[in-house]
Amino acid sequence: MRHEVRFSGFGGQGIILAAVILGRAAALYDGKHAVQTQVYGPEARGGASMSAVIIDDEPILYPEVTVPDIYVIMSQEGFERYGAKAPAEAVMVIDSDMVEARPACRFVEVKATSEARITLGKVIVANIVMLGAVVATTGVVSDAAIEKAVLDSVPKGTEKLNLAALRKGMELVRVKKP
Amino acid sequence: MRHEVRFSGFGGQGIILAAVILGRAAALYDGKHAVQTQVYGPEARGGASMSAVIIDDEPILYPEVTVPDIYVIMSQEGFERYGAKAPAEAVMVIDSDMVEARPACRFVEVKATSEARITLGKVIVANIVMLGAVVATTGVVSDAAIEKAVLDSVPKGTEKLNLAALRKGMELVRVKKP
Amino acid sequence: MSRVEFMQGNTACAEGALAAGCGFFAGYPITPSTEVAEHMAAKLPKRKGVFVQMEDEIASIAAVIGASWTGARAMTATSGPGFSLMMENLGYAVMTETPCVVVNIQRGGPSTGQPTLGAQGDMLQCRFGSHGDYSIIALSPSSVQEMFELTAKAFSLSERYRVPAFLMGDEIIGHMRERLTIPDSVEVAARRRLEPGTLPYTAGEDGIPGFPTFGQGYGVHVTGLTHDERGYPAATNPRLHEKLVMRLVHKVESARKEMADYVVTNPGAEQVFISYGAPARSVFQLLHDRPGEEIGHLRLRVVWPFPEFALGEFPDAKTFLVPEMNLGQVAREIQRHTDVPVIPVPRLGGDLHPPAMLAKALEASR
Amino acid sequence: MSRVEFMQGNTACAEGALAAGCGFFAGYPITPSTEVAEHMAAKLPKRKGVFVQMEDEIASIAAVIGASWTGARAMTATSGPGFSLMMENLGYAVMTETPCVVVNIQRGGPSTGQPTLGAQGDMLQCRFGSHGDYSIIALSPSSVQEMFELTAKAFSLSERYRVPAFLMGDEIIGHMRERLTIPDSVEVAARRRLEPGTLPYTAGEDGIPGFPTFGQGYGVHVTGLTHDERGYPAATNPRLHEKLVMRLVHKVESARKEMADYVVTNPGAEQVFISYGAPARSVFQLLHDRPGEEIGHLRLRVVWPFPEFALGEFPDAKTFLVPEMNLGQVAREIQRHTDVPVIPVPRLGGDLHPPAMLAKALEASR
Amino acid sequence: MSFRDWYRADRLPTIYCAGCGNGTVINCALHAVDTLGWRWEDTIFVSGIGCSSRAPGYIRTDSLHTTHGRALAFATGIKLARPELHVVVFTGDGDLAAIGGNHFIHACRRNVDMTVICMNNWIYGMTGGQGSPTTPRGAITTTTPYGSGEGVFDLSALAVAAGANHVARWTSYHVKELTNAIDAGLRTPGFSLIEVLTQCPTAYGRRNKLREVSDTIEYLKTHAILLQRYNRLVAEGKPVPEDMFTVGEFVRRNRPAMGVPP
Amino acid sequence: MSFRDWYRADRLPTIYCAGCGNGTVINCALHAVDTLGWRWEDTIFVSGIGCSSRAPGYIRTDSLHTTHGRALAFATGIKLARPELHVVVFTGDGDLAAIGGNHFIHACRRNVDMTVICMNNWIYGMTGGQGSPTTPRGAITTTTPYGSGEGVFDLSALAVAAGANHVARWTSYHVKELTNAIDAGLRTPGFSLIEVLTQCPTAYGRRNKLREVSDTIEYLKTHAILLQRYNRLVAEGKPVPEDMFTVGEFVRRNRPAMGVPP
Amino acid sequence: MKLAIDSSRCKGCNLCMLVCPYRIFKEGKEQNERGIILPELDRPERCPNCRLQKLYGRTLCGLCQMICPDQAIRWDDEAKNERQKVEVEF
Amino acid sequence: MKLAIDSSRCKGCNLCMLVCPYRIFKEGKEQNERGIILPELDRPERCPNCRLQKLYGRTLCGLCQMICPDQAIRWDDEAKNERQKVEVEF
Ligand SMILES: Cc1ncc(C[n+]2csc(CCOP(=O)(O)OP(=O)(O)O)c2C)c(N)n1
Ligand SMILES: Cc1ncc(C[n+]2csc(CCOP(=O)(O)OP(=O)(O)O)c2C)c(N)n1
Ligand code: SF4
Ligand code: SF4
Ligand code: SF4
Ligand code: SF4
Ligand code: SF4
Ligand code: SF4
Ligand SMILES: [Mg+2]
Ligand SMILES: [Mg+2]
Repeated sequence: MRHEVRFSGFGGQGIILAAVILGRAAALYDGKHAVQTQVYGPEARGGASMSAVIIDDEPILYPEVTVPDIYVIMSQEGFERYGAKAPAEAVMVIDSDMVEARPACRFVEVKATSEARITLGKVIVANIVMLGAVVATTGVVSDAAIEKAVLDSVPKGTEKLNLAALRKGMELVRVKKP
Repeated sequence: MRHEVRFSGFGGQGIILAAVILGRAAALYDGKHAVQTQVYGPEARGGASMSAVIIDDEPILYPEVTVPDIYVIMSQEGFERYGAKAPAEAVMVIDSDMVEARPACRFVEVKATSEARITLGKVIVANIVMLGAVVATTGVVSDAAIEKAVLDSVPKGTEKLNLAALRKGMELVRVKKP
Repeated sequence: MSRVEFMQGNTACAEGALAAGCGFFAGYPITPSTEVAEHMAAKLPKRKGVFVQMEDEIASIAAVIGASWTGARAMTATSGPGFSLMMENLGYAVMTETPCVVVNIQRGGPSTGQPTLGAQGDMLQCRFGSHGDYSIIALSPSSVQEMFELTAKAFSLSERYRVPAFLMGDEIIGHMRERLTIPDSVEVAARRRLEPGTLPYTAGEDGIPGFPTFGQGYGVHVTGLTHDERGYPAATNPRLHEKLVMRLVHKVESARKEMADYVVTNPGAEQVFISYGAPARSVFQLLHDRPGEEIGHLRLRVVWPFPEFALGEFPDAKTFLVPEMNLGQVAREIQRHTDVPVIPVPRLGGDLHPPAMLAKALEASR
Repeated sequence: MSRVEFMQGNTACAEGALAAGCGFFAGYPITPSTEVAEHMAAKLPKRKGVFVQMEDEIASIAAVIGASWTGARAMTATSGPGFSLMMENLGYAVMTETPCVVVNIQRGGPSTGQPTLGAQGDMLQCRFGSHGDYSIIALSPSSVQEMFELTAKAFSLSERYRVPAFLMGDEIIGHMRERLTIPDSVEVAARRRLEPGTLPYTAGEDGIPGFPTFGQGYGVHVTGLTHDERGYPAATNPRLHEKLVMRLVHKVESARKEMADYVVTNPGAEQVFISYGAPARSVFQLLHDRPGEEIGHLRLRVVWPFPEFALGEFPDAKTFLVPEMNLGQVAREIQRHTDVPVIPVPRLGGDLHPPAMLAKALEASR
Repeated sequence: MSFRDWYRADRLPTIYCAGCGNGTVINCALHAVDTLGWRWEDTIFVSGIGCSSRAPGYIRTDSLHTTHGRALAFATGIKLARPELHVVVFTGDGDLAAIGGNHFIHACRRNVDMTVICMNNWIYGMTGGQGSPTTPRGAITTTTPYGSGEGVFDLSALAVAAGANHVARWTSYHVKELTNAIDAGLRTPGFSLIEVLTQCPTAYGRRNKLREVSDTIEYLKTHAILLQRYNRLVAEGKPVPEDMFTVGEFVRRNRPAMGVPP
Repeated sequence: MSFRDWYRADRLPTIYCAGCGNGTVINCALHAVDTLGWRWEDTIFVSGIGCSSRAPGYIRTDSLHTTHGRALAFATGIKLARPELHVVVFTGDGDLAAIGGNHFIHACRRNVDMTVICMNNWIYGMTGGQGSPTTPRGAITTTTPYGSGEGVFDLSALAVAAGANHVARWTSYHVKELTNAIDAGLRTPGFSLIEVLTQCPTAYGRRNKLREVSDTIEYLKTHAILLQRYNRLVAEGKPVPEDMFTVGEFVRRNRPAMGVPP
Repeated sequence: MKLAIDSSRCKGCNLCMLVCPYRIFKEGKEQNERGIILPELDRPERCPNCRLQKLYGRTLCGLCQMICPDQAIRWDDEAKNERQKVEVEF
Repeated sequence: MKLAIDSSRCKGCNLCMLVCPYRIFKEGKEQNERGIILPELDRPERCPNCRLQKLYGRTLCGLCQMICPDQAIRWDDEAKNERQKVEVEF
């Protein structure tokens, strides 16, 4: 089963790191195949940032994202550029602190930024909160895999914080699921 | 009738100028076709210098010299590199001040360098003396043409000297011809 | 009244440029092209033109492009190593649609190779030597007279199509002296000015936008980045890039017929030589020496864009023989366009194909 | 034990070089290749290797060549504009038979074009971009794993044949992350040393002379001028030049079979895709999505020297479809070698051919 | 007219990162050009490639955004072909002094009549933060992960040695002095270099303990020492702190120049 | 061993014109290398393209005759890859300072441990006499038929400004001083430039009233002024004739260098 | 004249804050739709340029405008009848 | 030791003439087969290097050899019994 996950937000939110971690989790710890790509370019500096991960049980042949089925949106502009046209079958995880709009598809709201700032004390882990949320929502990779991937992707000394953020994200979603 | 004239000597003797003047005479004043070529390259500096002129009544198609029928040789090294293999049917005009060897073909000896130095007072016109000699020997261009070509090729103020040199060369040969 | 001279090919090239109204020359000396620059250095200042010797070939072509944007007809001249250095900025000229003429008096390569001997080894380089896809114009003279004429024509084509035009000469023609007739005046197409109110990179049907000369209030932005019709960078829009590159290629390729300039001899022949530049002289000689035989000759004066339809001028052709002073560079292109066997007759080393060599190739191909 | 990573193509390329024993990297940053240099900057110093950022790309390839003469396995990495600047010194590497690996992570051209998007527009440039006639080796990876493997292989081929080897990647593969398995060790051919008593440019049957490493008492003179077997300049001897250039070309072209590296799928097919680099991924997808149909696929991992005999692997071929992220550059080469219709499927703009686009081309060609 | 009228409003905001000094430098340059009364129709901005080199694209005059490092060679062509046009070049430390170093010293030598404004941010900004010829020893960049170990160019000193008629250095903090220096450059016939030390928070600051924009501004403010004062200290044998850099006018002279309008 | 043993006897005589100063400079360089006791097996000569750049081809060591202007970049690769090798570069004014100017200033900046000997004959000799960046104002060359109108590089001053550890200038007349200066360069860790003003009777002298070899030698002899003497004159406010050039050691310092053997 | 920050241009770098001698710019609090926190203006009518630009016919001080790297600071003409409360601080 | 000019290398530039403090080199008269006029030696035994090189074990003066751009000047060992007439000038 091929999943296409699209992450978007603005520069500095760690959109790309989140995507890499997800890809890593799938490819190294879940025995799946994964391709991670991202948008480069000077435009990426100020404005919207985007990265995508394709995860599949079979080898990934065509590596470009066609129709994502999972969206992770962390800014209003990111929503407008990369999320607004999400098809009805998709699922979107939204940082509701940052995004006003809501899509036509199924979506989950996560107050990732404020949770990161207030509960965890570091706004920069909002992306990991989102990652936890998306894994909990979709199960696109296993919990064990994402934990391992987070652990070996974050700077030394920040493992605990990031793990807490990941779990916080999972929890926020699971709480919602009745 | 295609004539191929090969000039050779060492750098500084004006070998190339002589060839250009001959070509000019043919192309501009005798209504013939002419192609002048020369050897380039760092080697040309110290050692032998070579230039060739092809003169024909018809347009010159293939512009490279194949078997010259006229040789103008002004140094021993020039003789060795470019004149030694002259075919029997050729004619060679030799500066006998500079060249020890003699070819198997018909040849005319001209003391061009000493004539230039002693009679004309300027060793640098030895090449023009040779030019006079070759025209007188072969008639490859007309006397009028070569005179005009000399006149418009030499530095201003030296016309007389060069004309004298040209005539001297002609004279030296004509004297020899019985 | 026209003037008659006995002149070197390189000097004739410079004279052709001057006759075509070239007012700016920037260059860097290199054997065997240097005489072009030297003649321009002597002549341009007397005509209120500008000659400047730059610090290298990269700077030379850059200065030429800069000057061209002020409206000047601008040129540089070089040979292999310098030509290689120009590749990046030539791509810039293509992308920005800057008229300019680049003379390459080819010498033996690769690398420093044979600085003083002739070759035609840069024919594919001038076509493909810069990164990315593009098209250019290249002309190859076979005589001193053509050094003059085709240089002037290069200006005409470059100005009209807003694409670099290459005079792909060689040391043999560049260094030989022959009679040259210099006409009183030479007609050269002028670049079309940008209509006020039109966006600077909006092109008409022919794909060629009008030219917004600097200093005339157009306020145009010129960039080597992929740009929209305003000239503004738009380097992440795939379809815009596609459209731009397609237009740049198309404006040249679609004018192949208009630009074509070739000479056909014996169209009924079964064996046909295809030549350009110096080797044409060997073919001339061969045909002259064998008056009885019907041997065809297609001589290209414009090599790029390649006039593939010219092959059709020889409906009975059974073989195309392609003498080149390289390992068969244009022969490769010919092979793409015909089922008739194409036989490269390569000659390396700096001297022309002796006619006997062509005769041998002719026999062998029968 | 081999290591498994989730890695970017560019980083995998650097890892491939390190695995192949690359001890010297000189480069100049340029998008989208910069990560190759950055990874080397981080890794080489820890292995007693040398990383140096030069003042430009001309200097980068020059330093690489210099280092190679001391015996080092040396590499640089760049993209279009920088690649264009390297053309002169690449010719020097060819002429002096200097092993070196040049990575080109292709981006949209011409000129500055699309710095952050992928292309394959430099495939003919790497073959013909320097002046004069010559041959080189070029490899094109289609996955992150191949970025690693083919970089290592590029070293192997370059060392063995003493000719520059190009890793012609593209932004898509260069920037994507995939799983990469790094083996414990990689086998790389070593350059053969010059036998004492042999002249430095005397070549055996394979046309490849032994290598006289600097600093070992060979007292060799290395020049880009045409040279004799002693290595001494001999730039005015036509036949010597001819012989030298023919050897340089021949040693590569005659080893086409030895070097060939391609993957054949469905040899019995009538419709055959030929691909290299990123577009292979689109072809994979198409074939996967249409399991019932017999569609052929020839995937080239070594593009130059072109393995024309590989076309023969598809004896029933009725059309060759060639999807490239350029206007049909390798398609031109294919056209030279076959009477089967060759249909370029060009894609410009930076994104891959969607499989549907290939399907359409397939239908259209039926 | 104000300097703001020289901008292409339809292209703002720029692609520059928040707090990038380039915008400030453009303001100062346009202010100088504007108050001098130059007409935009007669003024050409030229640049190479880099963040700094994007500047001409935001200015409404004719402008040529060329290839990396080559701006001065293109500009030379423009200026020699039409000396009546004013030519101003925007460039960066990488563009001017790494790949473009040769055109730099030769334009100085020829003393071509143009004004070159170099945003020296000690880094390659556009490509994401590699070392440049002005990267300080020890600084961390993506290509000097263990600290830069190469020598550092003094761009102004190079320009003086190479023959430029006018050379000055200021910073993006010193907006008034910078504007005046550019004004002097525009007025001086011949080649003028105005080197501007500029903050690049994204590619340089972030990795070198100057994370906030204000950190670099503070650095520029506190480490600049006026040339005259520096010379006085040296003459008096007094110590000058190692990490200070001189600002001010290094040379203003009248050597023969090329491309000066008749 | 004598310096004569460093030549490839089988390649002599050189292609140089009679009276060309290049041969003298090579003598001095080989003498310095020889007396220092360097082994030819460990010494690499590198050059670009030009008459001067043909020098390595006459020397029996390993040698790399590269592309025009790029010698220093090639040499940098050699030296960084194997610092234990000695690297000496022969170059010309055109090779080093025209097309090669960027590699020149960057090799100085990096202070790569090598010795560069530049035969500055004020002209492009190899290509037949075009102007170079050191061609004096007013001089006639084939590309300046009405007299050169461009500024002139002071190569030594540029090297100092760019960061070289050792810079000296002499002439082909001053064979002893030149040999000593080269010796100092060879000994100094880091980059060393020895600029040698040299006669080119063929391409320069002939057109500039220095027809005889002895004319240029006479010129070099009478117009050289020792740096120390020049400085004294200037300090004393005494006039220095306009057309004199300084010779001597311009700098010898100990900045951090690259490629120094461990 | 009225000092204004163009919210479509400002990137929130706070350089204006660093240079204004009157401390007219204060750190903002609200993120706008582009994720940017604009500085806030503290009694901008204190700015000499607001008060005296018209009078002198040229820009006074102007430091904030000159340093603003995003051309986001401008002075607008005020509606004719708008009152100005000027409090000069020493 | 005996001073000698290698006629296969000398290009006749006369630089040796310019530098020899003993004026041992004189302008030549005869052109050789390559068109070159070699300088002539005037009592070369006066050269200190001829006399004393062996004694000091190193090159003395040597100016001519060092400046000779064509490596044409050398000192040959003399045949054992060859007599030397030394005339030192002051
Ligand atoms: C020939 C070439 N090489 C490399 C590049 C990639 N490149 C673009 S900008 C840049 C560096 C710019 O540095 P600088 O001039 O300091 O500008 P900044 O971005 O710091 O303002 C580089 C290396 C290029 N565009 N062209
Ligand atoms: C890229 C390139 N451009 C130009 C040339 C031609 N060229 C060869 S030598 C030379 C000038 C050499 O001048 P210089 O370094 O002063 O050496 P000299 O001959 O005076 O000793 C030039 C322009 C070349 N070989 N390569
Ligand atoms: S990367 Fe640096 S120089 Fe470039 S826009 Fe950002 S802050 Fe400015
Ligand atoms: S041209 Fe000049 S530099 Fe070259 S060999 Fe002759 S004299 Fe020497
Ligand atoms: S300086 Fe400009 S961009 Fe920065 S915060 Fe102030 S108004 Fe906004
Ligand atoms: S003009 Fe000066 S006083 Fe007024 S707001 Fe700006 S910085 Fe403050
Ligand atoms: S210096 Fe040497 S080459 Fe010149 S004349 Fe004397 S011996 Fe001959
Ligand atoms: S060594 Fe000295 S004294 Fe002896 S011949 Fe030579 S220059 Fe004269
Ligand atoms: Mg910078
Ligand atoms: Mg020189």
